Parts: sequence; structure tokens; C-alpha cells
Amino acid sequence: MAPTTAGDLLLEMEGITKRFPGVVANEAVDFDVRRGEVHTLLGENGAGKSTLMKILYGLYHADEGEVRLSGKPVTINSPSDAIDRGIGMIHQHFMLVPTLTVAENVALGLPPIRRIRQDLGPVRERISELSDAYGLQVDPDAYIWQLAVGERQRVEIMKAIYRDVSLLILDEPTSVLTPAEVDDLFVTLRQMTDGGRGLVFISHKLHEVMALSDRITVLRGGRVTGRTMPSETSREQLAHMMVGREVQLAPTRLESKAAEARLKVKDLNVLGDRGTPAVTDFDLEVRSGEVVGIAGVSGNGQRELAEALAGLRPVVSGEVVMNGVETTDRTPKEIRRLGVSYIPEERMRDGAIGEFSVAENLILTDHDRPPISRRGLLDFKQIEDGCSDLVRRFTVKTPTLDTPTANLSGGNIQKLVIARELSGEPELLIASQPTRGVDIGAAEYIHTVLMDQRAGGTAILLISEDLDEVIGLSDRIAVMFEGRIMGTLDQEEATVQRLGLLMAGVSE
Amino acid sequence: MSDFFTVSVLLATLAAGIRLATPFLLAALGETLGQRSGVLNLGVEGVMLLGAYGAYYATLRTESVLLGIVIGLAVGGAMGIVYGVVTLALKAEQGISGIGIFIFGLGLSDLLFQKQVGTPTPIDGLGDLAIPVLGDLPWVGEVLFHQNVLVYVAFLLVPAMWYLINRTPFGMNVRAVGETPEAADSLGVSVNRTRYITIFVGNALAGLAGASLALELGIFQQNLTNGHGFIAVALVYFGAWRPVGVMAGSMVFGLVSAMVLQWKTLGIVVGTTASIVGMFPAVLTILVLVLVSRRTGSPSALTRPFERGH
Amino acid sequence: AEEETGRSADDPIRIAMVGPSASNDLAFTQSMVDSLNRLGQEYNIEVDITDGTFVIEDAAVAIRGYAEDGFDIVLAHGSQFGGSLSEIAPDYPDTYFAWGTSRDTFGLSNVYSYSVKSDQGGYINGAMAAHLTESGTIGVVGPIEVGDIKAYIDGFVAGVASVDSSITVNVNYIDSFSDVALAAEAAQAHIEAGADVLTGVSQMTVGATGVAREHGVLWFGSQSDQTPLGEEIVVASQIYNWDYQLGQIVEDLLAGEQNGRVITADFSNGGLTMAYNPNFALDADVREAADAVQAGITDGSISTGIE
Amino acid sequence: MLAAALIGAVMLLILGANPLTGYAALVDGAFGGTKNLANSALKAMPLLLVGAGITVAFRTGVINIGGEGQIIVGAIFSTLLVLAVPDVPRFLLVPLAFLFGALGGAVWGGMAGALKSYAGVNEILSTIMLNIIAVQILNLLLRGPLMDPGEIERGSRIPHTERLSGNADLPILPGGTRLHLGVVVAVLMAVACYVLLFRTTQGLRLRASGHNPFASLYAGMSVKRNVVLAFMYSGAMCGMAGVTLVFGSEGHRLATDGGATTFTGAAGFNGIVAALFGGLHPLWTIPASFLFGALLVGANAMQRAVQVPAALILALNGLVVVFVVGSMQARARLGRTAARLRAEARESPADTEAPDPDAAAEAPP
Ligand SMILES: Nc1ncnc2c1ncn2[C@@H]1O[C@H](COP(=O)(O)OP(=O)(O)OP(=O)(O)O)[C@@H](O)[C@H]1O
Ligand SMILES: Nc1ncnc2c1ncn2[C@@H]1O[C@H](COP(=O)(O)OP(=O)(O)OP(=O)(O)O)[C@@H](O)[C@H]1O
Ligand SMILES: [Mg+2]
Ligand SMILES: [Mg+2]
Repeated sequence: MAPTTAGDLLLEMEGITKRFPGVVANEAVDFDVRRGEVHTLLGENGAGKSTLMKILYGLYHADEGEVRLSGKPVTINSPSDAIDRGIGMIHQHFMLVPTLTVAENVALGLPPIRRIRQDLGPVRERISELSDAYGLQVDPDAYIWQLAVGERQRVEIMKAIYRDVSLLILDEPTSVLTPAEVDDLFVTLRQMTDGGRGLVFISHKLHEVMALSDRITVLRGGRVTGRTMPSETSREQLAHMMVGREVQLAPTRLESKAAEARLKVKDLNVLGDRGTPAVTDFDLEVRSGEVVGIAGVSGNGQRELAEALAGLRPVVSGEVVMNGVETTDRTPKEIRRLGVSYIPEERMRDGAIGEFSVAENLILTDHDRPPISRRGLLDFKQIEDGCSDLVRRFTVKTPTLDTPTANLSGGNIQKLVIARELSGEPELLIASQPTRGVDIGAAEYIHTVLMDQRAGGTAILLISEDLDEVIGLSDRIAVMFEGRIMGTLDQEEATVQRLGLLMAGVSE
Repeated sequence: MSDFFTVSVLLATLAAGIRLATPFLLAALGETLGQRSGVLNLGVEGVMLLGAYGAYYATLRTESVLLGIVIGLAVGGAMGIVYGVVTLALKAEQGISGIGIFIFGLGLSDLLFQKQVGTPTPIDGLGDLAIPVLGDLPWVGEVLFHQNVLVYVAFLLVPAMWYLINRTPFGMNVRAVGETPEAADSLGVSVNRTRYITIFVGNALAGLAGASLALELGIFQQNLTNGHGFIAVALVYFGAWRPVGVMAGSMVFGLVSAMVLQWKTLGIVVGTTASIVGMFPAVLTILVLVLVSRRTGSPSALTRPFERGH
Repeated sequence: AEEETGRSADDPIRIAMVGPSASNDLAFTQSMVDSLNRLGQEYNIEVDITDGTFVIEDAAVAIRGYAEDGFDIVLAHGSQFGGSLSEIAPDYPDTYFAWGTSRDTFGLSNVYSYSVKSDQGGYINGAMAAHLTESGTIGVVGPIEVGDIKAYIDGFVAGVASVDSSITVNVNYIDSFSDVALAAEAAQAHIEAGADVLTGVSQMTVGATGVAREHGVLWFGSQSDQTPLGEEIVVASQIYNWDYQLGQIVEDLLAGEQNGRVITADFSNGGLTMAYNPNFALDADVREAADAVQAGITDGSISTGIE
Repeated sequence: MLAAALIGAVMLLILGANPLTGYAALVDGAFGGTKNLANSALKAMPLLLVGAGITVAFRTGVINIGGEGQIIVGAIFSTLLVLAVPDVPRFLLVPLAFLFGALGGAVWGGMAGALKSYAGVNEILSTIMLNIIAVQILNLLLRGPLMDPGEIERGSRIPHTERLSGNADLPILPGGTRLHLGVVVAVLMAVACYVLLFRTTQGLRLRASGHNPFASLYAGMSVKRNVVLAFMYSGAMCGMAGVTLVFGSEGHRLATDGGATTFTGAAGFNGIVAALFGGLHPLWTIPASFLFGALLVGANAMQRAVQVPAALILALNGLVVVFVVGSMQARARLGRTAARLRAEARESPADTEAPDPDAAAEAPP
């Protein structure tokens, strides 16, 4: 237990309890933040981290408990209350208006400078001042939709700094950033704490937690299960505290000899949403029984590459051969029929249908093939059996097969998607960010499954921004930068440093 | 044809086109504001009918056109509050509750008319109002500046609405709320408050649109609007949620209808060919949209109710 | 009569009417309602009205409903109802059906059809219009080109020509009985094309008369007295009073005979009359001319040339 | 529903009529005796066909307010067929008429679908415009080529077709009422819509793209194609409604007076309302449209009984819709919560994870 001296206490949350129908998201949670410190919240999916912070930010109301700011009890009923009290929050999912400019997003909700005519001049100036002061490079007049993920993250932080918050909450801010960006972010955050601000940091990435935190509080099932600091603990201990059992952080890769090529990509060119080149003269080969990792800063063409391979994005030129079949002009359906599976990057957007039951989502890709479909009719007996089997095999935690999928937690939805995609014993698997936003327990499981597939002779293309993951799983790693391959490393020679350089566009 | 292409007839047709475009324009501008904040209102037709009846009845009783206009606005605004409660507080499915509002307006306006007035009684509606100087300009003056006051209002509202949406702090909130309500909310912008305002104004304009019809005609009748409201909604999509685009759409409908009428009057089209010509505006609208593909611009949160923490 | 219609002499005669527009539309439907009211002063009748049934199938259901309920006479007041009536009437041989305007009884003895020689009033109105126009252009706002409406308009055009064939008459069928907005624009278009006298038929004309008033353009009405639509501009209206036809049908009923036939109203049998707007200062010799034409038409010395 | 009834009562009072007598007349006019019940059912028939079709469109995530036009085109197609081959025996001609009607509706609906999928034209706009166009086509045909020759020679020129071949009359059902085959077809088709949506691969695809087009694309479906299909199904249903309105009508002909709803009786819109009463579920749409049809029929009875314009009922229907939608949403929310509770009850909280709100927030715009 770290000693606290009441004087510099910025925030105290005491005995916070929050119940949702059927779930106790937070149970008698005590939590505090001092000026100038980074206090990390750690926990599995569904542990209650976001809920606790949403209470603090006025998005939810606590059923019990008290919140004090600088010693004074306060009630926070809405985000605006929180903002007025100097609290800022960077949400797990960006809270930006794509069709507005950076300046407009920053100015949103602030008392207008002039009643009638919108005047953003002062806002722009202040933004550029702050960009210089904190090394946050953002163009005030750029539209959000034009920005890459990393830049959007900076806009989020700019919004907080601009409002000169004294307490900033960051809910999984790094899950979409690359090492370089994470380092920059941490520098900025440190600058903020030096200025006497207090930060709450939420992340599933233990090395980040170790690197940034002053104090760490671990939640499990809504309860506080441990308080510590980096100097007193290790990643393994933290993992144990979170999950409540031993977790193996680095996946074991058994030997497996790569056989014939399952995916061949030659001179592939693909355009991005704005018609600009996203993937350029791209060459790649993935053989059965091997994992090829694609590392890179988000927004360097990975998404477009995956979509092109999936048949969701037109190919400008070049060729893609899967199992010996040219697929550049094939529909997603035809491509799937070739034994290709995907784990899409955005699980709730592309992977599953929230309103559909677990069962319906499990048959989404095979619904029109026997045994599930007979002459266009669905065979519910088959579906029932097949799905309960999958749910068991992939330990998807769901009350029933008819439960709406949106009612599952992030980790389990991801498991559901993986269960579906692997059910057909794919010969080629394209996995984008398979463990993003998923807790280490689930991540561990997913990694094992991927390794099993590899051992079973599946060819796997792993697109991930989590370098530990890429290095841990891949036989070969290609680094993408501005749509091109900057370089390819074998697993042995790959290190975070070398990859980091390539990702920054520095070829060797 | 020849007698159509005489200056006087052409000018007359233009003037008529502008007059016919006015109800569309007023209603569509209102709908635009609502949709920019993420609320679809298919009930415009019903609101127009109630506004039309309100304006007609007020003028009939008090012989004050001005009061008629005010009542038209007020009735529309009142319906706006109703629609706001239904879609924002009760979070009703917007597409459908709009249809409900339509049917309600259709029924109630007819009911009230039959009970309170009965036999069609003409009123002195809106006379033309010649703008001094400008009205005397050759040609232009006749076409543009000998119109009734609501015509001027409608067309002045186009730049006004553009300014409101794109150049004012409130407009920025509207755009944000229509695009990413969660983000606006997380910065303390009240999503529903913003939407209540846009719905109120939007429906008030629909009411005014109805009033403009009734007062221009100086009469009311069951289902007076006869589809104007639905076309107005369509024109919002035609205009890609931009006031100027909406104006273009309204003009297409106004001018083509005016042209068709002139042709019929002058016997240029007769009998069944008239029906063919009658399709022009609709066909044209679709064609234009096919040619100038307008996938973009739709407010992302359109028809999506906002609930905090979800 | 008893066994045929199941009613004893002193029971009131039960008459039902189905009308396409409102009973107070100052046009087609109202003209029949007014006639029924007048009929009530002569005979002991009981009337039931369903109006505003512009949906043809709704009207058909009402017509059959009335027949089911044992009404003695069922009036399908609208030429668009004939199609349904021809199917319903055979099922109720004891019920007297009448419909109009039309000249077709489907060869059934229990179906009467009434029509009006509306071209006659049209002719008279036309003649007056010809005298009154100064611009030499006259406009007509019509709904759709059917039955008595077409007859009226053709008669009107003929009437104008009978006075001065150099006058232009622009006829505009707007394809709707009910769209007042369209009617108004049509009137506007006429005026912009130089018309200083207008006429029109059916309930949508209330839109046209509004415009006429605004521009102080003269108006001639038909079907029903349209003076209320514009004290200052309405010159005269041809009035349909169906008393004549109704009278004949009721007499047949009381006599217990069914001899379904076409009953045509015109100026000679009083089924058509003219109503002049008392508040309109109509030039004396124009009025004389009009009366002369009416007299000629009545005694047959003048023919409208419309069949 | 109740709220609307109360408001209605108040309105009746204001209009100086006795609500009790009013409602009594309404109920009697709608349900009193087989004759009235039959009339209600007949009024409900087109609403059911349209409504059940609408549910398919709504479940695929598209709003089809083009029912009016699709009804008309369906009617035209079937009429043309019957005019072309009037002598085909009845047991063939009736099914053929329905087939052509469905075809016509599907074509007209499909156009809106194709315009949306392949030209990016919003369906609200296109359907409204297609409605206008359909009305004009109807006027054109009935005033021109399809006009009853008899009308032309008599010079009365009423815009309707000749009395269509008796072989196409929808057979009257036994039982001495006016009920005819159309009612049966309507119910069967509603069931068919249910099967389509919830029992077939097609239906799964349709609902999938309705809820989440992105995931549907990833799963290998073609959302564009599904949108077109949904509009075609929906249109086909409306087209059949058009068939019943022609061959089940008293006149057994296609007729208009130029007005937009003279032929359809606004079934294209009222069908949407019926679908809504039925919670956008094809089967519930059956009782829902019957109820709605009954209301419309009863309205006239009430009008005659207490001399209050039938428009009142229209106004009330509007209210009901508005209220029902509101409460439906409320109920839906309760339902979700209840489901979660039940789920939790079954599983011990320890190994259950209730929904992740963030996941929920990830749903596509
Ligand atoms: N709005 C809500 N309605 C119902 N249950 C909720 C809601 N929000 C959160 N929960 C439940 O509360 C628990 C805590 O959720 P929370 O989002 O705080 O977890 P978390 O620690 O942020 O997980 P993650 O690491 O995936 O973000 C979970 O079981 C979640 O399902
Ligand atoms: N919207 C769609 N997207 C992708 N594929 C489709 C779509 N609709 C149909 N298909 C495929 O086209 C083929 C025939 O389509 P159809 O709709 O007739 O299939 P079905 O009758 O539903 O039976 P099944 O779909 O089970 O083959 C099937 O392989 C079906 O999977
Ligand atoms: Mg969270
Ligand atoms: Mg989460």
C-alpha cells in the first residue's frame, strides 16, 4: 500500500458501488489521485474500469459512494459538471466529430467567443501555442476524417489540455498507437503531470503500465484486488492480480515447417477512401503452417490491404492468388469459399451483428451452405448443435445461444468471431488486431488458438500494431510504411527497436 | 410552342415557378435543419396541413393575414414540440412516428374544417407586394419582385439557414449532434436540447409553408397540401442537406409545374400527353440524383436516438 | 308497391345518397343534397347521406350497405360509381338505384340514370362571357374531361363562339377534381395569358375563384350557385337541381313500377336553371341577351350543337 | 391505444357528440354481425399485404414509403394481363393475375432498390417520386388506351377500364359474406413473409444487412443485392394488394378520378401503420391490420350515428401510431433489461459477463 498524504489529494472516490441489471460493475471501490501523479487502473474486460471513470465523468450515476475533489464532496451529474470541475476524459473510443475541423472539435461545448458569428481565430492561435508547448503536432484546420488514428489521439488530448483540466482520465488511449506514438504520448503526459495535473491511466498493456505509472490499482469483477507500484511488482504479478491465476504472457511457438504457398500477392496497388494510394507495389507470400506478421503504424495501408484481400475493396492493379486462384475480381463470398477466413479489425462493426443472437452470428458466414441451409431453408436443429459445440470449444461466455451478441463483453465477442472464422478449418486466415482491447486472459487464449491453427497447417496473415504480439507469433515480419513494405525480418532477428525504426520509415 | 416562347408568357411562367416553389422551399429548409441535427420528420405533410388550416381559420375569423401567418408558425411549432417529445423523450422510431404525424394532421385539419367552417369560404389571402425600385426593373422586376411576402421570406431564409448551420456556434452544435452525438455530449453539448430547438424551428417552418399555401389560395380544403410535404422531405435529400441545394430542388419542382400548367393553358399539351408532362418534375428529380450521385453528406446520426452511456 | 319494396304507404320513403365530395362543396355533391332537402318538402322522405367517398371502392361498399339496409332508393351520385353499381344493382332487384350523371342503365329496370344537358347553361354562360370580355381572351378551368363537365365546357366554348368567334377560349383540364392549388395556378396561368373572364367546374374551382377575386376577373359557375365564392366577381351560375329527376323516380316508386330509364334534365323541364348574383351589376342588355338565349334554348329554337 | 381512445372521447365531447354512442356505433359498425366483420376484413386485406411487405423492407433497414406506387403498378400489370387473355380459365387466370401484380410491384419496388444500391439515390426520395409517376401513368392509361370503349362511344369518358373478364374475379368464399379469395391470399402471404424473414437463408441475409451492413459484407453477403431484393419482395406484396383492389372490387375494373388515392385508398400508407401496430412482425401484422381496417370501417358508421366527420378517426389513428411507437420503444427497452436479468439468473454471475457498453458503442453509425 502506497502512503498518501491528504494534502495533495486531487480526487478521492470512496465506497463507489454501481449495479447494472445483473452485474455489479463496481463494488465499494476506493480510488484516489494526487496532483502530479499517474494512477493506473488495471483489470480484465468487464472488470469495471470504464464504469468507474464514467461515474467520475458524470456519464453514469453511482448507486453508492462519495466523490471528493480537493477534499470537497461533489456531485457530478453530467459531462458538463465534470468539465466545469476541471475533469477531462479521453474515451476508449474517440469522441470526435469527423465532419468538423480540429479547431471546431476543440471549441465544441465551450462558451462561444461571439454569440452570433462563429469566431475560431483565438481557438486556432491557442491550439498552435499548445501544440508547441506540448509537442502535439495538429493542424487546426484539418478535418478529423482526414487524420490518421495517431493524430486523432492528439486532438483528443488537445481538447483536454485546451480546457486546462486538472484531472485527466485516459481510457485505453494506447490501444491504437504504435511504440513511437506511445513514447510521444508518454512524454506529453509527463509534461502534464509535471504541471501538477493528475492522470488516471487505463491500459491492458502491462509494459506500458510499468513504464508510466506512479501507482497501480487492480480491479477484478468490480472489486479492488490490489494496490501497488511499479517498483514493487512485475508484469507477471500484475497479470496474476488481474486474472486471479497464472498467465503465460509470451505464447509458445512450436516448430512447424512452412509448406506450399497459400497466399501470393504481387505488385498490389489499392486506393484509400479518399482515392489516394493506400497500398503500393505490394509483394507478399504466406505459406501453409506459417504466420506472417504485418507491423506498422496504423493508417499505413494495413486496413486497405486486408479489405482488398477480403474482396471488399477494388484492386487497382497487381495480382492476388489464394490457393492457386486469382482472386482480385472475386466477391467476398467467392473468396471465403476458397477456404479463406478473416478476423476483422473492428469486431462490433465488421465482425458481428449486435442485434443478432450468438447463434445467428456464429452461422453468419455459412448460413447458405449445407448442413445449415437446406434448399434455402435454415435447419435449426443443425444450428443449435453446431453452435453449442463452438461456444464450448472456444469458451465463449454467454448465458444462452439466443442472447443478443451486444450483451457480451468485448473479449467474448472477439472469441465469438474467432470461433466462427476458425470453425470452417480455414486454409488461409487473415487476422487484423485479433487481441486489440482484449484483456490478457482472453489474449493469451487467442494466441494459443492461432498457434494451434499454425501447427494444423493454416497459413496466417497477422496484422497487428502490438509489437510484442507480432514478434511473439510471427515466423516472418513485414513492416508497412505508407503502403509499401519497408523491410521484412525473420522472427529471430526481429526486435522492437529494429521494427520501430522501419515503422518510422527509416530503412536499414 | 411558339406562343409559349413569347417574353410575357416566359416571364409569367418564371414568376409562377417561383411562387409554386415557395411552400416546398419553406418546408424543406425546416426539414434540412432538423435532419442536420439527426432527426428525420416524415410528418411534414401533416404539419403543413395543420399550419394551413390554422392560418386559414385565423384569417377567416380576424381578417388579419398577419395573424394567419403567426398562427401558421405557432401551430407548426406546437407540432414540433409534440414530435420532439415523441422522438427525443420517448425515443420513438422516427420514420414511423412521422407517418403518424402525417395521418394525424390530415385527419385533424379536415375534422376542424368540417366542424368549424364547413362550406368553403374564401378569405382575402396574401396579395402581391411589389418591392419599390426593384419591382420597376424590366423583366426581372416582374418575375422576382411582384410576389407575396412569404415568397421573399422563403428565399431570404436560404442564406439565413446556411449561415445558421455553417457560421454560428449553434450551427456547429447542430452539425456535431447530427454527426456524433456521443462526442457532443461528452463535451457538455446537450444533444436533446439542440434537437428540440431544430425540430421546433423546422416544424414551425413546415407550418409556415402550409400557411403560405392557404393564404396564397385564400381557401382551405381537405388535404389541401396534396403531397407537398412529402416532396419537401424528398427535396432535402435532393439538396444533399444544403440550403442552396434544397432551393435548387424546389425551383425544379416549381418551374416545371409552372411550365406544364402554361402549356396546358395555351393548349400546347392536351389530354393524355398532359399526364406524361405531369411526370416531368418527379422523373427529373430522380435523374438529377442519378447523374450527380450524392452518396455523401448524410448526417451519420440521422434517425438515431441518443441515449447517454450507450 | 308493398310486396315489392316491403314498405306500407304511410312509411317515409327511405332515400340514401353516396357523394364523392363534401355535402357543402358548393358544387356537384351539394347540388344533390339541396335537391333532396327540397324533395323533403313535397314527399314524406327520410334521407341518409355518406359524403366525401372519393375512394370509389368505399363508395361501392356504402352503396351495397344501403341496399342491404333496405333503403328504397339509393343514389350513387358520381359517374365514377357506375362501374360498381352495374355489379351491385342486379343483387337487389327491389331497390331503386339512380346514378349520374350518365346515360346508361345497364339495361336494368331498377336502375335510373340521370344526366343534365349542362351544355345549355354552358352556352348561356359562354354568350354572356363573350359580351363581357374586353381582352378577347377567356379561360376555362376543368377537372377531367368527363360527362356533364365536358358537356358544360364544350357548350361554354360554343356559346362564346356564337357571339364572337374571334375570341380565344383557353381550356385547361387540370386532371383533378380536388387539387385547389393546381386550380389556382391554372387560373393564374389563364390570367397571365390575358384572360379577363373565367369559368370552371367541380369542387376544386374554389382555388380558381380565389385567384379571380384577387385579380378582379369575372367568374361564371356551374352545378351549384357559386355566388358565395366571390360576391364581387361571380356573374351567374348554372344550377343543377335534380328535383325533376328525383320526382320522377319517387313517383315510379309510389306507383310500384320499375321502369329504369335515362332522365335528362334541361332548361325546358326545369332541371336546369340560372342563378344570377344579385350583388353583381350586370349590364342590362347583356342580361337581356342571356335571357333571350335561355328562352331560345328552352323552346328549342337555339341548339348548342353539343350531343 | 387507450390514451388515443380517451383523447378521442374528449374530442367527441368537444364536437358535441356522446362518446359512448359514438364508440358503440364504431364498434358495432366494425364488428357487429358477420356483414360488418366481413367489411372490416375486406378493408384490412390490402393493408395486410402492404404491411407484411413493409416489414420485410424495414427489417432490411430500408424505409419503403412507395407502397402507393407499387400498388398501382401491380394493378396495371395484372389488368393488362387480363385484358390480353380474358378467356384463360378462372383457375389459371386468377393465379396469373396475382403473379403479374406481384411482378409489377416488384419491378416498381426494385427500381427504388436499384436506385439506392447502384446510384446512391435515397429511397425516401425515390419512392415518393415513383409514387407520383405511378399515379400519372395510371391517369394516362385510363384516360387513353385502357379507357372503357363503351365510355368513349357514349362520350361520358369516365376514366376506368371496361368490366374485366369474369374469369379473373376473385372467387367469393362460402358463408354468404362478401369475403373473397384475396383475404386468404393476404393471410398466406403474411405467413410467407414470416417464413422468408426468419426461416430462410435469404431472410437471414436480409436482416443481417438491415442491422449491420458492414458485418454482412465481411460475411460475404452483397448488401446492395439484399436491398434490391427487399424492395422487390416488399413491392411484390404491394402489387398483390393492387390485384385485390381491382379483381376483388365491386366494379371489377381499374378506376380513378385523377386523385392520388382514389384507387388505392391510401393503402400504401395505412399498410405501414398496420405493420407498425404489428411491431414490424409479419404475423402480428395480421391482427393489427384487421384492427386497423375495422377502425376505418367503423369510422363511417360512427360518422352516420353521431354526425361526426370520419376524419376524427383518421386523426385518432395518427395519434395511436405516434403513441404506439413511443410505448413500443419503451417496452423494447424494458424487454432488453428483462432478458438480461433472466440470463443472469440462469448463469451464476461469476462466469457470466454482461454486455460491454463500449462494445455497444462500437456499433456502426
Ligand atoms: N450501460 C451498461 N449496461 C449494462 N451493463 C454494463 C453497462 N456498462 C458496463 N456494464 C457492465 O459492467 C461491467 C464493467 O464494464 P466496464 O466497461 O467498466 O469494464 P472495463 O473494465 O472497462 O472492460 P474493458 O477492459 O473491456 O473496457 C461489465 O460487466 C459490463 O458488461
Ligand atoms: N445477398 C447475397 N449476398 C451474397 N450471396 C447471395 C446473396 N443472395 C443470394 N446469394 C447466393 O446466391 C445463390 C443463390 O441465391 P438464393 O437467394 O437463390 O439462395 P437461396 O435460395 O436463399 O438458397 P441459399 O442462399 O441457401 O443458396 C446462393 O448461393 C446464395 O448464397
Ligand atoms: Mg473500458
Ligand atoms: Mg470495453
